[in-house]
Amino acid sequence: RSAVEESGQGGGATKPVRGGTLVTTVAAEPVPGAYFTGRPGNIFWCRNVLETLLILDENDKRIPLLATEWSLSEGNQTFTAKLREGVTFHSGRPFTADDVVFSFEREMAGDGLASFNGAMEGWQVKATGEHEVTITSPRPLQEIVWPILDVTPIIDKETYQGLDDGSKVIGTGPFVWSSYQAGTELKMTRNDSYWADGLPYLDGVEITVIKDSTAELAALRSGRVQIAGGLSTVDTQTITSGDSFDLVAHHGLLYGMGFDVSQPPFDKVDLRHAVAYAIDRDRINNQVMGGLASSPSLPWGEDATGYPAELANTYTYDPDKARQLVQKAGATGAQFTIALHNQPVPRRIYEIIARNLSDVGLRPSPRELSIADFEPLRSTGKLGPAYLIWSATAGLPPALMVDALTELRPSGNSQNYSDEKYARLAQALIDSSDESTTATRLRALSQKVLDDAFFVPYSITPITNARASSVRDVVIGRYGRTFRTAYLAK
Amino acid sequence: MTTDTETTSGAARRESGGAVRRYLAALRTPRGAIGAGLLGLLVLLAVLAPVLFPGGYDDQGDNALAGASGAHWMGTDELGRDIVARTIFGLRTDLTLLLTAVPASAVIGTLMGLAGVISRWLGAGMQRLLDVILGFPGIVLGMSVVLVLGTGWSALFVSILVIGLPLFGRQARAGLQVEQEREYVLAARVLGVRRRTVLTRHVLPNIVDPIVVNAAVYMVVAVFIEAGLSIVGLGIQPPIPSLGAMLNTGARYLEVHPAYVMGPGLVLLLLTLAFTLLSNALNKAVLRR
Amino acid sequence: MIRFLLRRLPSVVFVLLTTTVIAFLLPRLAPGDPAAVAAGPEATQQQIAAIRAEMGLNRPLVEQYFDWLGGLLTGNLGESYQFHRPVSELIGARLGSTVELTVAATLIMIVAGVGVGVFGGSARSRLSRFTADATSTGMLAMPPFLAGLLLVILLGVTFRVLPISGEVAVLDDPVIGLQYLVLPAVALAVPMSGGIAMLVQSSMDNAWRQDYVDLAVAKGVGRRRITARHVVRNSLGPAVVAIGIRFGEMLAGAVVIEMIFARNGLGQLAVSSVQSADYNVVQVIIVGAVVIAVVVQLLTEIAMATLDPRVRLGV
Amino acid sequence: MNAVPQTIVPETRHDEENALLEVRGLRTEFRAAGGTVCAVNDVSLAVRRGKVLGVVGESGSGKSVTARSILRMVPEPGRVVGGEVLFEGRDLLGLSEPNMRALRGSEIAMVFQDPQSALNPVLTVGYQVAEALIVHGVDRRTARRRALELLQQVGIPDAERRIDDYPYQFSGGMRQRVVIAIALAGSPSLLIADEPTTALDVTIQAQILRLLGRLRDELDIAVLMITHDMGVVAETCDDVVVMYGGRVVEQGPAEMIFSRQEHPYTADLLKAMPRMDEDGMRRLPAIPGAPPDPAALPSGCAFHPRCRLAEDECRTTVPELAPRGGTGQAAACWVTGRGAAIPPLDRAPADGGDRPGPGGTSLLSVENVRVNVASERRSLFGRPDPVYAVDGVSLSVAGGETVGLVGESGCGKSTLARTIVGINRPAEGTVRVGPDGVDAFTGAGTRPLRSTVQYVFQDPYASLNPRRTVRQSLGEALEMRGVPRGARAAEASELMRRVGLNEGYLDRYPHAFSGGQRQRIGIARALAVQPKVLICDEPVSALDVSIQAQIINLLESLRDDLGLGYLFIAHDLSVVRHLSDRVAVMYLGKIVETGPVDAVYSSPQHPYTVALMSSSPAPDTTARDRERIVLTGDLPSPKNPPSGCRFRTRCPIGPLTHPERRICAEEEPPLAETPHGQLAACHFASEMAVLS
Ligand SMILES: Nc1ncnc2c1ncn2[C@@H]1O[C@H](COP(=O)(O)OP(=O)(O)OP(=O)(O)O)[C@@H](O)[C@H]1O
Ligand SMILES: Nc1ncnc2c1ncn2[C@@H]1O[C@H](COP(=O)(O)OP(=O)(O)OP(=O)(O)O)[C@@H](O)[C@H]1O
Ligand SMILES: [Mg+2]
Ligand SMILES: [Mg+2]
Repeated sequence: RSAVEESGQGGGATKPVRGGTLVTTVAAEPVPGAYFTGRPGNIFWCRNVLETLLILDENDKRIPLLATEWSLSEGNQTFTAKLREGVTFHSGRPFTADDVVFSFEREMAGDGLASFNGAMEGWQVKATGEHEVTITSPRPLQEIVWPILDVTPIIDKETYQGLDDGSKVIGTGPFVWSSYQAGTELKMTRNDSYWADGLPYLDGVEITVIKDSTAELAALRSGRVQIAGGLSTVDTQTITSGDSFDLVAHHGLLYGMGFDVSQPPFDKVDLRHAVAYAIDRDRINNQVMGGLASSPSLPWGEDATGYPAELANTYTYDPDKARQLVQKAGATGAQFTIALHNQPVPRRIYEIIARNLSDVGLRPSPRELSIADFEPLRSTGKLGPAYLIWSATAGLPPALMVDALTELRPSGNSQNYSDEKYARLAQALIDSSDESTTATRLRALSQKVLDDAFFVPYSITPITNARASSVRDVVIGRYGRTFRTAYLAK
Repeated sequence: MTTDTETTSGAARRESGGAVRRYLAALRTPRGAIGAGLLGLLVLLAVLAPVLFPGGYDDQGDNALAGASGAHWMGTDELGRDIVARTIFGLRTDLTLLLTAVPASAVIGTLMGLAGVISRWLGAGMQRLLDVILGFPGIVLGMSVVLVLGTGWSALFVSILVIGLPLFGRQARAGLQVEQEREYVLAARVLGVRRRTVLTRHVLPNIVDPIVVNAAVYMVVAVFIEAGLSIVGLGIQPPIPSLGAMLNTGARYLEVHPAYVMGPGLVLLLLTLAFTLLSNALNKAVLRR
Repeated sequence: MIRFLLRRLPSVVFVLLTTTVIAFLLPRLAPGDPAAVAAGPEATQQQIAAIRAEMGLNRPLVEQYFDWLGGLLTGNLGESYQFHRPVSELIGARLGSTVELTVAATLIMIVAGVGVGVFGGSARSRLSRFTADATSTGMLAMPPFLAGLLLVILLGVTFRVLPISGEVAVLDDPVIGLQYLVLPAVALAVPMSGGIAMLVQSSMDNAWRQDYVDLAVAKGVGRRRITARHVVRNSLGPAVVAIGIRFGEMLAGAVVIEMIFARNGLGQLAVSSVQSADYNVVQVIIVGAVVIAVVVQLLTEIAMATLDPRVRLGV
Repeated sequence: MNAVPQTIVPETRHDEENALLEVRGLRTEFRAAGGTVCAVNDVSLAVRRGKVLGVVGESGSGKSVTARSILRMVPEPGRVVGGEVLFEGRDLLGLSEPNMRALRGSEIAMVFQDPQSALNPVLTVGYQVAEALIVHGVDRRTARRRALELLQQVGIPDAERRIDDYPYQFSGGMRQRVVIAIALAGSPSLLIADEPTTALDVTIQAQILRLLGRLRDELDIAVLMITHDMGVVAETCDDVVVMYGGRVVEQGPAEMIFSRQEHPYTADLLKAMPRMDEDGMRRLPAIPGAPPDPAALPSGCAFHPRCRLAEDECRTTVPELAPRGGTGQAAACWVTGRGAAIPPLDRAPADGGDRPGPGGTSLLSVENVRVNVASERRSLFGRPDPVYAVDGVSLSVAGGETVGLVGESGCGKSTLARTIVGINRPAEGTVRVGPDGVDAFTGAGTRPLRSTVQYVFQDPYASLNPRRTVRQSLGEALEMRGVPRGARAAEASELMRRVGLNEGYLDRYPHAFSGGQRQRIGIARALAVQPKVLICDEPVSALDVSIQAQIINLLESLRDDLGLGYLFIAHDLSVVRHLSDRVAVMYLGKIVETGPVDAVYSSPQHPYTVALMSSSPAPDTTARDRERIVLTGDLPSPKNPPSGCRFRTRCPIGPLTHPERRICAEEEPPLAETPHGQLAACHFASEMAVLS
């Protein structure tokens, strides 16, 4: 026998077919403990085991799952949802409104690495019937409730502690967590008592961790796996240029640069502006992001309510202007470190930015940190003069982002930036309860962000995956695919 | 009284006096000549890199991952930089690293090996310490260093330095033990020459040869260490190129752009080959007289 | 033999103890705060403080060390910060892969290294000696990762005959598993075999000059038999030592090879643990690597003793 | 060089039909980058059935290469380029390699010089003996049985048990026996023995020579015995071939050669050897110069630069090996070929007549010194037991006096010497130096020790730093004496002259000198600090006989000129006799007999001394049949010396032959005065007078 041939694959058909195991690969390992937030390694399992009330697909369409219908009332400060009946957890226990209340309470308490708990402050979540829950909030909910529901899977109160290390992962999803080797491998099998009749089609889903992009590519090509997450953009483009693989782009990552504004040299706003002009966003897009990214000056997604499109291109590549601003700030020849993750993409971005900055008379040097070292420093504002981040918050409602993205928080941010007017503008945006107010307030806030330039975004890039064309009907959510309706075409 | 007519036996003629002459003899063997020639060429390239490539190693362009062309003999990398230029600058980085860290390792290792001269306990302690270092597989030690120092030049330097210590330390100690028992050393002691003088005058010069040979051998290992750590992403920091770091990135474009790996890979191979040949030749010429 | 082992015991114990001390101190020497690392990126100061207390980082260093050492000895290796899983489980899951790789590579190394070496050491024609020389020099100069990349390009991309990424446990499915193993094992074995070959060849050259070879010739022994009985037998000692020493390098090489061939072995675990400052895992891997290296060294010496009676009887 | 005349084996060969092996016109060359070395040049010789042919010559004269050429075992890059090797009428040089291989070991066997390295360390001795049979088609079981017989035959005690031992478990003498057993395995008719005893002690040498003699008698094997020792030749050989510079210069029956030499080289060589039965009142007649480098042989007769009879013809034309006097003797010399006799060499008396007698005061005295040589490393089980290589030795040396120290290898001579100069530390006892008897191992004693006592090493190749010129080496010594930098050049030249070297050589490195010259430099370095006593540790044992005589003469004249005292260590009894005033015989760390040289040599009182003397071969065929005491066994290890008298395990008059003499095992004999004036440590000392 030959291992090369054995893993070969067949051609296409269109009708859903039952059976088969979908094999996926990710570059980052699954982190079961991060159930209330996104992790690159969780995309292929999280939404298949742990279901949410509803899921937002790549076009932000709300697809009902455990909730069947919902409504907003009382100046958008109350949210009511009817829950699906006849749903059971993998343990066999029936699903009720109490489970929803429990899940939200854990999230607000900060479990599961919850990242939106700041925005949920003051929320009251109550079971208003066996299969109905009501959320009341001191602030309007119309902007932020959807992504929060999307990030909040319903967990089993009896076993949720097993989530931390993946020893017991119980949800209501179409697949059952069956075998797990931390950091290398995860297998899921079909949930035979799934609430939707006939679903899922697949017998199982396997996830292998392959850290090296080239190796992932080889695995795809050899047919050993059908979907790969975490391929470099170039590799994705290479493989999807043939006809048996599709490029799937969805949601996005926000890339930007933060500055410690409390210290020289970046205590001078001119210098921050200079940097904003110095960065060659197009080069980053072409050479790192495979040309798929947009290069905004603002952190928000373009489809945010009331997006101030006219401000989006405030900063464009203008080295001359940047040089003048550097001189104006008296910072020519200034030396500083730029902290970054020790990962391939941030490294490459750093190389471009460092080159751009030295072209305008600055002298940056890299400070590479592991994610584990980087993040604690980021949350305490100790990353040094400048740093590069990437964040999965791209495309979230601005009202949510000003809390969820550390760099944009009015207080306790990573740049040691504190400005009364900014805090006021941010709070106003959060408190806005209708679209037109949101639009004016977002413009004002955007102007302030651009003026103070304490955080300079330079790229919003869709997340790209390569997928064998035989894999059909995958629902793509921000925090994970669900393979409930997916099947392998023969 | 009679005077010997002057004759020398064959065996006597083979051992010889001038150290430099013996090293040069190594270069006259085919291996030595090829190795030295190759190394000379590589060093020359590295030294002349700024002249040959005035654009430097970070001359970014729009034309990323382009194939070979007149302007870029091996094409460009993912940021549109000339691969040949980066390879040569990478070679420069590697050579700088090797030519500082390996000698440092040799000197410190030798001193550790000779510590027994000061006190027996110190010498034994040093040997145990070297045993411990020897127990660490190379890259594992390198990773430990990275844990403490973070990635970058200094971690590579320290890794290469530390990993080499046992090689030189043990060699020096073995040499010391042999040399101390040599009759000419005993003769000097009988004459009443001070210990320190005996050491520097009679013992050390005779230990140097195997140390030099080992240093040449270790150069190859050091290249492996640099490249190994770089490949797993714990090497030198961007944008400075090193051969290993280029292999690390180049391996991501193995399919679209094989020349990206081939260029630095070839230079790396030439580098290790040069040192391998050279150490072989030195070994034959200097140690096996 | 027992006396021989007893004699080696003190230095082995010393090396291992010192290694544990170094491994223990690593996270404390590193710039980051182990508690902050353990707590994860989003932790608050209070959470970190709580974790510090929980991890016992407030207690005296010596006490912490002995606790940790006690844990190591009783098999309680701690928990990974990264995966929130017992380290022993993480290592257990990956051990098989690395063992497969290193065992296969060692076999290849012994066969290729000793083979080329014996070929070169017994060859008489200039051409065969040159071939042996060139082969071993070339192999010696070829770094494992480069060999790996070249093999990937050649056999995995250009001529697709062998799989280049991933693995199937040999015990589960020998036929397929071996195919996955071939390329990484070869890549890993190449430079090591070069070294072994050179050593064998030069010690054979040396053995050929010994008086006992002359005596054997004078006895009327044929060249083949001299090679087999006298020369090779006397040259394997250094080779065995070299194989033992290179086993440590083998572990190191496995780190890189696993990366290139996407094998989920201990090397991968080591790299990702270093990258994410997962100290508990790194510490155990360091101690484990040193233990293995030391044990192999001892085994080597035992093998030496069986090959050479002088060592065996402690002369 | 002139055309070499095609020398043929001399016509008048007796028993021509009897020749087992006949070598004719053999030439062997080594081709190297630096040119061609003709190591064996037109050599002809014949070995008669059942007889022993001795091939003698100094180092580099081509003896080994001749032997190897016969068996076609010349090492690379050597080639036999001419001549014939006729073995039982077949020309071996024309045989195919398989035929040659079949012949090696079965018809012609070889014994090598160094028993340490001639045996494969990783194979058992039994296997190595049996292999010699297996390769000639004997099955394993029979081979092993035969191997056991052979080991017994060559005198390995307890052979059944030791057959599966490894070579390192055997002493040197035992190993040489094993090598001989291997050689005998195929029942060869010719045995080539290349210096079979050179690496061994005289006592062991005597054992081996006796064994070879017995085997020849019992098995009727012919032997080609290579040696550089005229004494061995005289004692064992029937015929002799003398080689010089790759050529045969003289050959003939042993008795003829020893009674009348036809070549000046042979004659002078014999005279240059000190003899045990002659005192040292006169200088040795040394042959000037050194043996030639085969890469640059002098033209004509290779010996002419050193020959006192040399004429013009000798310098240009190579003399033919021509028969002399119809007795089977032949020589290659123009001068004697014309019938001229070799003028007797008058032994020059010591400069200025009788030398001044030893000065009375002792300059060096060793009192009851014990030296522990056990390694000092602690193991897990504490310190190792002490090993006393020197165990309670006392002796003293006065100015102008030479004290000879003899004993077998490993008896502790070097250890004692090294202790005296402070390289080793004594565990007990004191060493006093200078006229005032300062204790050398106190802080105050270091200086007097250094300036009083100096050391001359055994190995002239190892005792000079190869990286330092002669001037540097001497300068270091002069610096130690405190000679100011400016005066050192003159002093160094003076030292060079003193030891008979050209002062122009000062800036050369040691590799440019021959062994004898290096030894002179070593002596010069020792003299540089103007010591009162020189400790010479076998200073001549690594040198050729002709050079040895030069160095001995040099030492003698230095002693007489400078009033030096010597502690002269040697294992060659005749050299000691020649030089010494007093002699001490050492056995296993103890002195067993000591006294004035005449007394000890004329009437040795300790059985060990007697055995040593009778084991030493004398270069005289008339002494061949003298009564000889050959010791059995080997020197015991100093790790656990025998109780009582240490010599009892080998003593010819001890418990071995007289089981009733239990005192030997129970009580250590003290050094007691004997009627002849020396001290001896033997319970039955008086008995030896009868034996000797
Ligand atoms: N392997 C070799 N390569 C080159 N020359 C050699 C080699 N072996 C011997 N010779 C030359 O042949 C000469 C004679 O050597 P040979 O070993 O026969 O001397 P010998 O008489 O046995 O001396 P010794 O008493 O030292 O053993 C040497 O001086 C040397 O120049
Ligand atoms: N450093 C040492 N360690 C262990 N044993 C030693 C050491 N030095 C000497 N000996 C032992 O002491 C004994 C005496 O050795 P020494 O060299 O003094 O003998 P020697 O009489 O000079 O012999 P030779 O004639 O061979 O030079 C030997 O048995 C030797 O093995
Ligand atoms: Mg010889
Ligand atoms: Mg000695």
